Amino acid sequence: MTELTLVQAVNRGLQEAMRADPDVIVLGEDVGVNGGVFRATEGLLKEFGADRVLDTPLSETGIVGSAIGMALYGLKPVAEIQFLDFIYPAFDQIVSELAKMRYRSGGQFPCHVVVRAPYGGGIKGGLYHSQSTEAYFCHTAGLKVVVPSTPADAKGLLRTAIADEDPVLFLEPKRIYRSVTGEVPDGDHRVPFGSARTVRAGSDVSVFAYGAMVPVVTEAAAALEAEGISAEVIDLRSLVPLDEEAVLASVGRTGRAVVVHEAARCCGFGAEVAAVLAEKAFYSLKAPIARVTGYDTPFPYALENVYLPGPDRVVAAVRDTVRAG
Amino acid sequence: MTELTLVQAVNRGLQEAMRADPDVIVLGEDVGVNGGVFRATEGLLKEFGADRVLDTPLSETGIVGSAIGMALYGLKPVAEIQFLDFIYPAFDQIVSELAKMRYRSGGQFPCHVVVRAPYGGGIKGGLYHSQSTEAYFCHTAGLKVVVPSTPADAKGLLRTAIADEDPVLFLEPKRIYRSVTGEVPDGDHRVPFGSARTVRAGSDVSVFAYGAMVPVVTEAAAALEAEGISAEVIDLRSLVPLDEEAVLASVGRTGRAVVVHEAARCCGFGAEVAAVLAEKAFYSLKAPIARVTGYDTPFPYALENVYLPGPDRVVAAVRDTVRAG
Amino acid sequence: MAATASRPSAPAPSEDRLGGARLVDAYRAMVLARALDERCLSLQRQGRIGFYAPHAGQEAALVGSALAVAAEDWVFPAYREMTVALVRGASLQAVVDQLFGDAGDLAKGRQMPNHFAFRDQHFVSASSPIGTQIPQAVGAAMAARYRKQAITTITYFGDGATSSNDFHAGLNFAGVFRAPTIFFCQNNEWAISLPRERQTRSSTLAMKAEAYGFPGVVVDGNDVNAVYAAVRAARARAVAGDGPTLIEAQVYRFGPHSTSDDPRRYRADAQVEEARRRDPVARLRAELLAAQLLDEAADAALAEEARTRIGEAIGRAEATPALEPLSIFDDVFAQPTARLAEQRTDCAAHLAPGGRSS
Amino acid sequence: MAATASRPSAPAPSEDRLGGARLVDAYRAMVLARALDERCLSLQRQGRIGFYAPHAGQEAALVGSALAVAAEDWVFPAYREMTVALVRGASLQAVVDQLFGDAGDLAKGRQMPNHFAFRDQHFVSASSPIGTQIPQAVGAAMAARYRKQAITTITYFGDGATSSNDFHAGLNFAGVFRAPTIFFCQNNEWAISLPRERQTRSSTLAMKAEAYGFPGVVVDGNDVNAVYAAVRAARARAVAGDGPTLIEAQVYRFGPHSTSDDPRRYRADAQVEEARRRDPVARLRAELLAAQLLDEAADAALAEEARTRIGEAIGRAEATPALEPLSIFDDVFAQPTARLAEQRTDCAAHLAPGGRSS
Ligand SMILES: Cc1ncc(C[n+]2csc(CCOP(=O)(O)OP(=O)(O)O)c2C)c(N)n1
Ligand SMILES: Cc1ncc(C[n+]2csc(CCOP(=O)(O)OP(=O)(O)O)c2C)c(N)n1
Ligand SMILES: [Mg+2]
Ligand SMILES: [Mg+2]
Repeated sequence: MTELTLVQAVNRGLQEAMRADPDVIVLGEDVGVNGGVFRATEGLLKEFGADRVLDTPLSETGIVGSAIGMALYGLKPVAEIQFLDFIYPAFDQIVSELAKMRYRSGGQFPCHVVVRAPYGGGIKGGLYHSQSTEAYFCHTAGLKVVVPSTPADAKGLLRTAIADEDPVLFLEPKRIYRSVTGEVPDGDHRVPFGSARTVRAGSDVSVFAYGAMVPVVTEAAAALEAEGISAEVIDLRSLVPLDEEAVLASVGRTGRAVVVHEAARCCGFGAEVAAVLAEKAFYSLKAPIARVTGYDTPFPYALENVYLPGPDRVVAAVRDTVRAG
Repeated sequence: MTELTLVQAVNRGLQEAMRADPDVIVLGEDVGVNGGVFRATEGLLKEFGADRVLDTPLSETGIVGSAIGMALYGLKPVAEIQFLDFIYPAFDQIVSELAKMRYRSGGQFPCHVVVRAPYGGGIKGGLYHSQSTEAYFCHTAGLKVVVPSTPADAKGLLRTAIADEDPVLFLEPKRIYRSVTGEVPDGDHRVPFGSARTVRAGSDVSVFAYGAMVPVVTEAAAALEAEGISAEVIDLRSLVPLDEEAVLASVGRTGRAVVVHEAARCCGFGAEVAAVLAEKAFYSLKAPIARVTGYDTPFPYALENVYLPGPDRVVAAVRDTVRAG
Repeated sequence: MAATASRPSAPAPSEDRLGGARLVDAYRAMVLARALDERCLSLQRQGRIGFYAPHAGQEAALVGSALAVAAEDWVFPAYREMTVALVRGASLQAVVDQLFGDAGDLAKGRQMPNHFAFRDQHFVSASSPIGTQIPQAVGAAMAARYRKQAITTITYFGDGATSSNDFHAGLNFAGVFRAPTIFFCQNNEWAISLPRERQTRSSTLAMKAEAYGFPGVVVDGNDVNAVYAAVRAARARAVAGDGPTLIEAQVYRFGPHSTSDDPRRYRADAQVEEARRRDPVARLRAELLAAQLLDEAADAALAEEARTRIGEAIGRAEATPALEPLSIFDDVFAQPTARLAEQRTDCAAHLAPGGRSS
Repeated sequence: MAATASRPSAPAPSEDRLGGARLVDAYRAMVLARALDERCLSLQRQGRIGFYAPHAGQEAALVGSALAVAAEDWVFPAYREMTVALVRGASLQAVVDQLFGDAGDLAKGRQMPNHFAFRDQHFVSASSPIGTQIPQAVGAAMAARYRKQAITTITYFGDGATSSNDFHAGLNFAGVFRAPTIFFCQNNEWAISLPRERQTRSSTLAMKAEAYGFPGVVVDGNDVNAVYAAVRAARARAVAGDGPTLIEAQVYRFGPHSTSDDPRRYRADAQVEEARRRDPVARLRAELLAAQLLDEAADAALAEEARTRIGEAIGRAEATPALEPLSIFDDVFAQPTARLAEQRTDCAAHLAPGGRSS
């Protein structure tokens, strides 16, 4: 066990994966000499050299497009997109190519690329350094999407992602890159995809979250406990594949559900969770399903704290849900 | 009134808008000399000339990027994307620029572009000529998204889109471009955004659909009537803004809901409808909310009929829903 | 063409011209390509296949380039390169099964006709979005170099694709990383209805390479040996570590863009007639006859052989069973997720006689 | 700089050199730019503004280009062009309010510092994604021509942006449609940590224009008059209907990429020192002193004037109230949808003292 910040855990995960397998290659903007604008790739160039840590030109199309070619040839590229907000120039390569390569070739051309991207608000980044558009990727068949909220999961999910046979979008909650610290198992620690994590057990309501919303929800749950409401907090951490079993089991016990994310509400991942529950947990439900999310506006700068769900909004939604039925 | 096919109604809408306003400009691949690969822009070059009907190079980035510039300058560009499947090279321009221009400038730079795109399956188009990825755009704050299912709505929504002050994604169900014919009001016929259309009234269950799924659902409703199930069919037609009032009112009456779309299920627009209902119509609901959708696989070629929701799948889901409670 | 039997013999590393038997091999491949093309157009008209994108007029570019690269090299094609796959040893049967989307299709009927994938031939799965294969070819080339394998990748695309994002990204990466990649642009003068001169204002497409710091060459795409030599030279440069080359093969698309297209809407017949006077198949035929590498009888036999093989393959394809409906759930991921397994079960219930709920 | 008062006088149409009072005007703008830049860096260090991207080293390129275009022309900037907005008459107060994101910000605090939008100055809202403004500038130019208005658009971007999709699309469209656009590339040698020579292998960035069929020119970006002349010439070409021009202004970024960046990680101080010897502000100062258009006293007065104006603007910004929280719901659409109205109400309840549910 080593105590690490979340971004250090990402760095450690990359380093260990590169040590374990010479096919693992890192590429992206400013990942080499500069060690990444958030320092997630710090030290990698020095240890592994310029053949394995590639500072690329300013083109996400080129980063993901060339990573796909590397993966087809048999390497295991890990591409960094500097901010999730800048992934759109690569959207065609991700949606049309990466996600569909195995399928369209009838399994002849698996294409395993890990795309890492810091995402989310809370760093005063405004419209273009704050987005949480994970739903675009969750809606894209053929991609896996995971989001750690702790250092241990950051390393464990990243090692799993790099070892996986399918394309993975690995989203890093940059707001808690350094504010969250935790014990990380040494060695080949892996967290399986498709398994949610119970952050705290509770009996009155299930609150689902991921990434930087997990600490927010946890704080809310503590406040709620003080007023006698027992909230179960589930960190989904793997959006695709989703741990439906855990989601349904939790609501089966509590009968109430609140879903929390930073992303805009309309067609966000919270809609998917609510829809799954409205179909499969209908008879357990005692109250309407609430969504606490970013609003359906672009992400603002000066007033980001108005936009972002905070513990207060979670508390209010949980209270309403518990009072409702 | 004139009897037109859906694609003719689009053509008519473009022609009338261009006649009415010299600021309306059409641009895209093969829209001029060739009249569009589906003939939606047939005759426009001849009537309005090469200054207003622009055959562009093969770059969706360029098409939408230059259309944004035109709109900022005060024109009303209508950009055609040949297939929705090919919109991704323009995704950055749409998501980062078009959707956010008004917002980020504090209202100083409104940016009104209509992006037209044929979408959907059923024409043996395989992975890249069949997609329904409307959810990506519905999740993007700042965009309006509409989908006609009749010739009258095609013209009426298109005229509204071109007259609107905001960016609009106008999706055309190409599968029924020619198979659906109907009376279209002459002159300046407009269908307001944010208003759903009741295709048929019913009392047992509300079935929500849009685009090429509307005829599928209507066929299913007829079959269900024969077995004594009264299905209300609602054509959402405007996804953003959504006519929540109509959706809630219908389920308020029927107590049951089935949502149908071609797109993949996970985070599709059906999830949003289900989530709205699970929050706001909870106490009316008598049965689980069903989603009848494309599967969470890429769109296949040879077996597209297995993938696409047909009347049989709608009938089965409605039956289950009605029997459930 | 059986998997290996009729594959033209591999070029000697130093060879920079096709002659003798190898030139006849090239011609045979071109005759097959032309015959298959014609046959496919009529199969589509008869409703026996759903779509087709013809390559008539581009045979010398296709065959010349395909013969110039090695079996270890990787191909990143667009959608007019079935002939490249055949030259590399893909079976004619597999090609035809793809067009039919039947159970013999190696890609399980997932894609429209013309979008081939042949793992054994390093012929990467084609897709419809224009240009996306270009940076992928660069990445594969970088990967090969990383593995110290002295191969190249070759990527095919059209004049229209030079406007794509991926062209720009791919060529720029190739220049910066000196990737051993051959960019093979078939400039057939049209991108559906847009003529080359309205696609871009550069004087040639080849000169665009200069913007990325490496050479671009224009070659007469109707001359199989000119194409062959240009690709050989580019390959030699690439494996020597001298980086990428852009080749613009000037050809002409004789037929429609695809079976969904009516070229009379945008181009004059006279232009087509004029281009047909430079028909690459007729040209090579004349050369071979003049060089006495072929006579009329041998030529007729080649044509007959092509027709027969094609007819047999189509016959077999039409006798091949349809794909298993539930196969649409395979290959989304290496292992199906719980959700896909559930959807598969649900789908199976619908497909069962009588459907799910009855 | 007040909205119009200190705006340098408009150039005579034929003028292709700044001299006399106009050159002093240019210098004044550059002095203001440098002083503002230094002040912003310290504001950020003190936590009074959240972020800043400096432009020191690029003042001659900014001012020279801004003076060379007309008030009717449209500007499509990146994020280092506050000085262009000021030269065009945007008020210093509005610029500073944007940096503070206060209620005086014309863009309502929606964006990070440096992402300006000034409708009255035809200064289009900047954004962070690199390159996206480029095809937009082309479209606006096409629109102006359609309206028969003899204006141009000018778009600013960096060396890194030449790798973007939008650069390729924008320049290609401009070439094909002969758009009256000036592509003004400030090659400051670095894209964060990537040096120019690893961004692309072309010998210059200007030469990339040839791939799109129009001229590209390299200009010494430390020489305000060289920049001015190049932009004047490009503008003349554009309004004459001769199409676009790419200008590569060679400059150097003296400071960090932004306040989030530590350039010592990737470049040697010696390189910066060497570049500083070509400081455009010092250079123009020396020229003006030599030409006796300026003396030490006047120079000191200019510097003092800049400091005073900046100090006053910051003082006012710090006294300006914060934005109204519910303003985040404005400007998503021209009219709020029912859903946004509902979310606004919900948000208002949360913001009310005590919060919604208590
Ligand atoms: C991104 C994208 N946009 C549009 C299309 C529709 N489309 C298919 S082929 C084609 C023209 C391609 O021209 P070119 O690259 O010259 O290749 P050719 O067909 O001539 O071989 C177009 C516009 C597409 N497939 N992909
Ligand atoms: C599409 C995109 N990718 C990545 C980034 C992150 N980023 C911000 S500035 C920058 C470098 C830009 O370099 P250049 O174009 O030379 O402009 P300069 O900053 O030197 O003025 C990068 C990579 C971005 N803003 N947009
Ligand atoms: Mg072509
Ligand atoms: Mg730069």
